[in-house]
Amino acid sequence: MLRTENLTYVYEDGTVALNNINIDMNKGNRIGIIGANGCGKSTLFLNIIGILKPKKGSVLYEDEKIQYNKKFLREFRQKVSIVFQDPDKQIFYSNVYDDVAFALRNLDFPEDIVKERVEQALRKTGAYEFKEKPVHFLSYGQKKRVAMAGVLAMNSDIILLDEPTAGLDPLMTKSVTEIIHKLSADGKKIVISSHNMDSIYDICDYVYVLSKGKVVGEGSVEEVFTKEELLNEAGLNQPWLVKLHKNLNVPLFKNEESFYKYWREQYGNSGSRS
Amino acid sequence: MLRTENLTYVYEDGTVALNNINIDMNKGNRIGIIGANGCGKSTLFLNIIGILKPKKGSVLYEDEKIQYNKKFLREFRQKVSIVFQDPDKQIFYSNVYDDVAFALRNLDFPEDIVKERVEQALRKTGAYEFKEKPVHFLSYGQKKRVAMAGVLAMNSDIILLDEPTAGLDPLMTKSVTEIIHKLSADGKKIVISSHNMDSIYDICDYVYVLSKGKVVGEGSVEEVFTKEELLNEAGLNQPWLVKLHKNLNVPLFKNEESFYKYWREQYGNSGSRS
Amino acid sequence: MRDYRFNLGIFLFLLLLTVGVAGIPLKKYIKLLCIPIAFLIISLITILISCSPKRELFLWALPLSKNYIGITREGIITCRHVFFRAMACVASTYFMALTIPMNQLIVVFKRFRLPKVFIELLILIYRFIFIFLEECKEIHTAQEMRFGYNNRKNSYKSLSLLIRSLFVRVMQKHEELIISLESKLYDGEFKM
Amino acid sequence: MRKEKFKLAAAFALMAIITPSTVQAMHIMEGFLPAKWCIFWAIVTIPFLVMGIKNLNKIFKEQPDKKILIALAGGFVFVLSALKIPSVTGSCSHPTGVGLGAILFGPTVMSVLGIIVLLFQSLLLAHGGLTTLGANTFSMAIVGPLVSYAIFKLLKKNNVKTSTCVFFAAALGDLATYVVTATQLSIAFPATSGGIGASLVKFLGIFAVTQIPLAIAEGLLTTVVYNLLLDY
Repeated sequence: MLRTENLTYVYEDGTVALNNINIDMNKGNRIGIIGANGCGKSTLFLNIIGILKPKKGSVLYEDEKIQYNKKFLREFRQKVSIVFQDPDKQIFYSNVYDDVAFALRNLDFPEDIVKERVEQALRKTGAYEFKEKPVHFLSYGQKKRVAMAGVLAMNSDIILLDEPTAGLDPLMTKSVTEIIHKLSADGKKIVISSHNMDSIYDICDYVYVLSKGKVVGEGSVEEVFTKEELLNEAGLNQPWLVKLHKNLNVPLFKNEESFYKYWREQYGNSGSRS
Repeated sequence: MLRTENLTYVYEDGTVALNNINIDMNKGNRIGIIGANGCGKSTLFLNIIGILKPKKGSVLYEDEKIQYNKKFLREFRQKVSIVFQDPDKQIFYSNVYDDVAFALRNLDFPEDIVKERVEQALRKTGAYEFKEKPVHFLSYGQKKRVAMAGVLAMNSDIILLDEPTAGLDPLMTKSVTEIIHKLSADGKKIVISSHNMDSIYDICDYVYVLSKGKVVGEGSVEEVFTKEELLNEAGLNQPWLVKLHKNLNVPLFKNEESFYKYWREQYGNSGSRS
Repeated sequence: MRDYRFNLGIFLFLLLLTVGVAGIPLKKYIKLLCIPIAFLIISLITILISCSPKRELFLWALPLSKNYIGITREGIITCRHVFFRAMACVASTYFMALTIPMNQLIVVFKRFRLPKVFIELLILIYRFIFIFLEECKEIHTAQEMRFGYNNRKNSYKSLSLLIRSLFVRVMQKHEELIISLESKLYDGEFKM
Repeated sequence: MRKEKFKLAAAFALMAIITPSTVQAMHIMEGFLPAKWCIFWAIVTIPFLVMGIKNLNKIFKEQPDKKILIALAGGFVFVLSALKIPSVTGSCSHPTGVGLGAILFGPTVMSVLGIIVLLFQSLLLAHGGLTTLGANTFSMAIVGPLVSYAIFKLLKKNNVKTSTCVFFAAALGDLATYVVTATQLSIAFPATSGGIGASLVKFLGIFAVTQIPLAIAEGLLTTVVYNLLLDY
C-alpha cells in the first residue's frame, strides 16, 4: 500500500539526511521506525507525506509514485495522515472543537458530518471531557489528545505518529498506547517513530532501525530487538523484557503480564509479596 | 541545608498548586521528586528557587527563611541553581562559549576566571568538543549539554534538574545520567524532578512522591518504589527492576548488572545467548 | 451631562456582579484596577491644573511670573465626571473580559460581519499569544536564574536576547506550522 | 510664597517618581474619552484598516501561508508589549514593538495587527480599552508605524547606517505616538483658558517625563534586537 523505494534526501547544505531508504508498510500492521535523535526519522516522515521531495528514489502509494502537485497530495493526505510530536505546533484554534474540525472543513464536509466525526474523534482520544476548555488551559497530555483527535477526524487509512509517547508520564503513555491499539484494531495502519524502546516493543509488530539516515536493520520486533549489537550501534537499547530473555534464558514475551504468568507456572511463585 | 516547611502555593485563580509541602534536601545526596504531569513538580521547583513566592510556609536555606529581595536572591541563587527541561529556552547566544559564560559575566567575574570556569563546565558535560559550533547546528542532546554547562559554570552547591532525561534517546540518557553521577561524586547536591521512573531509580537515593500538589510518599528509592499502590495512585509505575523483585521474588537490585550477576551466581546461567 | 452618582452606581453594581456573582477574587480585581490607575491619576491632574493670567478663574492658585497656575471649579467637575465615567467603563470591560470566554467573544465578532481575514487573524493571534507568553516566561526565568536581570546593564542585554530568542522561535514555529497546515489540507482559509 | 513654590516643586517631583513605575506606553484608558471623541477616532481609523485588510487580502491570495506568519507577528508584538523594559527614569515601562513590526512587515499590515493586539491588550492585560480602541489604534497602530516606516525608508535612502536607521525609526515612531495621544487628550479636554493649545502643552509636558526616555530606550532596544536578528 505505502512504501519507499531507494529514497534519498539531501539537505540544502549538501548533508545526506536519508540514504537509499527502502521501507515497506505492508510488512506489519504497526510499523516502528526506531533510531537515535537526529537519525532521520522525522525527515523520513516528511518525505513520506510529500512535504519534502526526495532527491532520488520515491514514495509509492498503491504501487504508484506519489506526485508533487496539489491535487494529488490533497487526495493522498486524506489517506495518509500524520500526528507530530509537539501538540503546540499543530493546534491552530484555541477552541478544541474548531481545531479538530479544521481538516474536515478544509475538505468542505457538511457541518453535520463534521460534527459527527469530530465528536467521534474526541471520544476516541478521550478528549471529549475537556472539549469546552480553551486550549491554553490544557495540560501537555490533553493537548496531545486534541492533536491526535484532529488527525483521527480525517479518518485516513494510514496514520504516522512522530514520537507519540515523548514527554508523557506513565499513565498518559499507557492511555496513548491504548488509543493506538484501538486504532489498529479498527483496521488502521500505524507507523510510529520513536526512541522509546519499551513503547515500540509494546506497540509494534514490525520494526525498521534507522541510523545516520540509513536502514541498518529490519524485521519483526522479536527479531530486531534480540540483536543487541545492532541496537547499540544505532544508539538504542533493548526493551527490558528482551534483556531478561537474553540474560535469564527465558522465552521472549511481548508483554510483562504473559511473562509473569509464565514465571508463576514455571516456578510456582504466586508473586503475592506485599 | 535546603528544605521547605509547610509550603503552600496558590495560583491566581485560586487553584491550590502545592499543599503543605515538607521536603528536606538533607535526606539524600540525589533527591528525586516524582509525579505525573501537572502534579506540581515544576511549580515546586520555582518556589524553591524563589521565582514564585509561597502563600503559606517557606523555603529554608541553612535554616534561614529565604527572603524575596534582590540581594538575598542573588546570593542564594549562586548556591542553588536549576537546569530547565527545554534547552532551547535557556540558551540565549548562538555561540556556545558566550552562553555558558552568561551567568558569570552577569556577576562581573574577571574574564580569566570566566574562561577557566567555562572550559571546566564544557568539559564536565562533554560539550567541549563542539564548543565552536553555532548553537542552531547542535542536536537536541548537544544543546542539553550546553544548557547544563551554563548552569554548572556557576559552581553552585545544589543543582535542581527539571526532567533531565526527557526527550533524550537511550544513549544520551545514559550520558546525562553519567554527568549527574559525576556531579554527585564531586559533592554537589542533586535534586531531580521526573516522571521517568527508570531514570530516577537509577540516579536517586531518596525520593518524594508528589500527587495533586501533595507529598503522598517519601523514603529511600527502595522503600518508595516497592509501594506499588502508592505509585499507581500517583499515576506512576514501578521501575522494571522493582517489578521483577516483586513478581519473581528476587532481591531488589539498584541496577541491571548486579541483578544479572546475582542471577548467574544463583542459576549458573552464563547468559551468553546470541 | 449624567450625574456622576449614576456612574458610581454602575461601577459598584458591576464590581459586585463580577466579584460576588461571577466569583472573581477581589484581590485579582483590585490588581487589575491598579493597571490604568497611573494613567488616570496623571491625566486627571493634567486636566485639573490650569494656567491663566486671570486670577478670578481659580478656586486656588499660585502666581507664576505673570500667570497663575491652579485649580478651577470646572476642572474639578470635569475630573469628577471623567473619573467616575472611566471607572464605570472599566468595570463593564472587566466584567466582560473576566466572565465571557474569548472564544465566545470571537463568535460574537464574527456575527458583526467583520472581514473574514480579521476574524481569522483574531483566532490565530489569540492562540499564538499564549504559546509565546509561556515561552517568554520560561526564557525570562532561565535568564533570571543566571543573573540576567540583576542590574540595568544586564537587564538590557537579557531583554534583547529574550526578544531575539522569541523571534527565532517565531520563525521556527512558522516553518513547523506550515508543515502541519499542509498535512491538515489547509486551503487558504481558517474556517469556524 | 516660597513655601507654595516648594509645594509645587515637590508635587512635580513626586509625580516624576510615581509615573514611570506604572505607565504602560500611552494607552488611553477605558472610558477616559467622551463618547463623541471615541466615535470620531474610530471613524478616522476605518480607512486605514480597510486599506490594511485590502493589502492583507492581496498578500494572502498570492501566499496563503503568509497568514500564519502575520498572525505569529501579531502574537510576537503582543508578547513584546507585555514585557517590561527598564526605563532610564525609573523602574520599568513596556516596549511597543510597533517600530520593529513596521520595519519588518510594513505600516499597513501593522494597522490591522495593531488593532487586534490593542483589542487583546484591553481584554487580557487591562491596558487601554474598548471605547478608546479607535483613538489608541490611531496613535499606536497607524501614526506610529507610518512614522517609523517613513523614517526608516528615508534614512536608508540616504545611506545612513542600518542600526542608526532602526534607532531613529523606533524612537521617533514612539515619540509620534506620544504626540498624537497628547493631542487626542487635549482636544477632548481643552483647557478652561487657552483651549486646546494650552491643554496640549500640559499633556505633552507631563507625559514627556516618561515618554522621551522611553522612546530612547525603545530605540536602543529595537536596534540591539535588529542587530541580533541580522546575526541570526
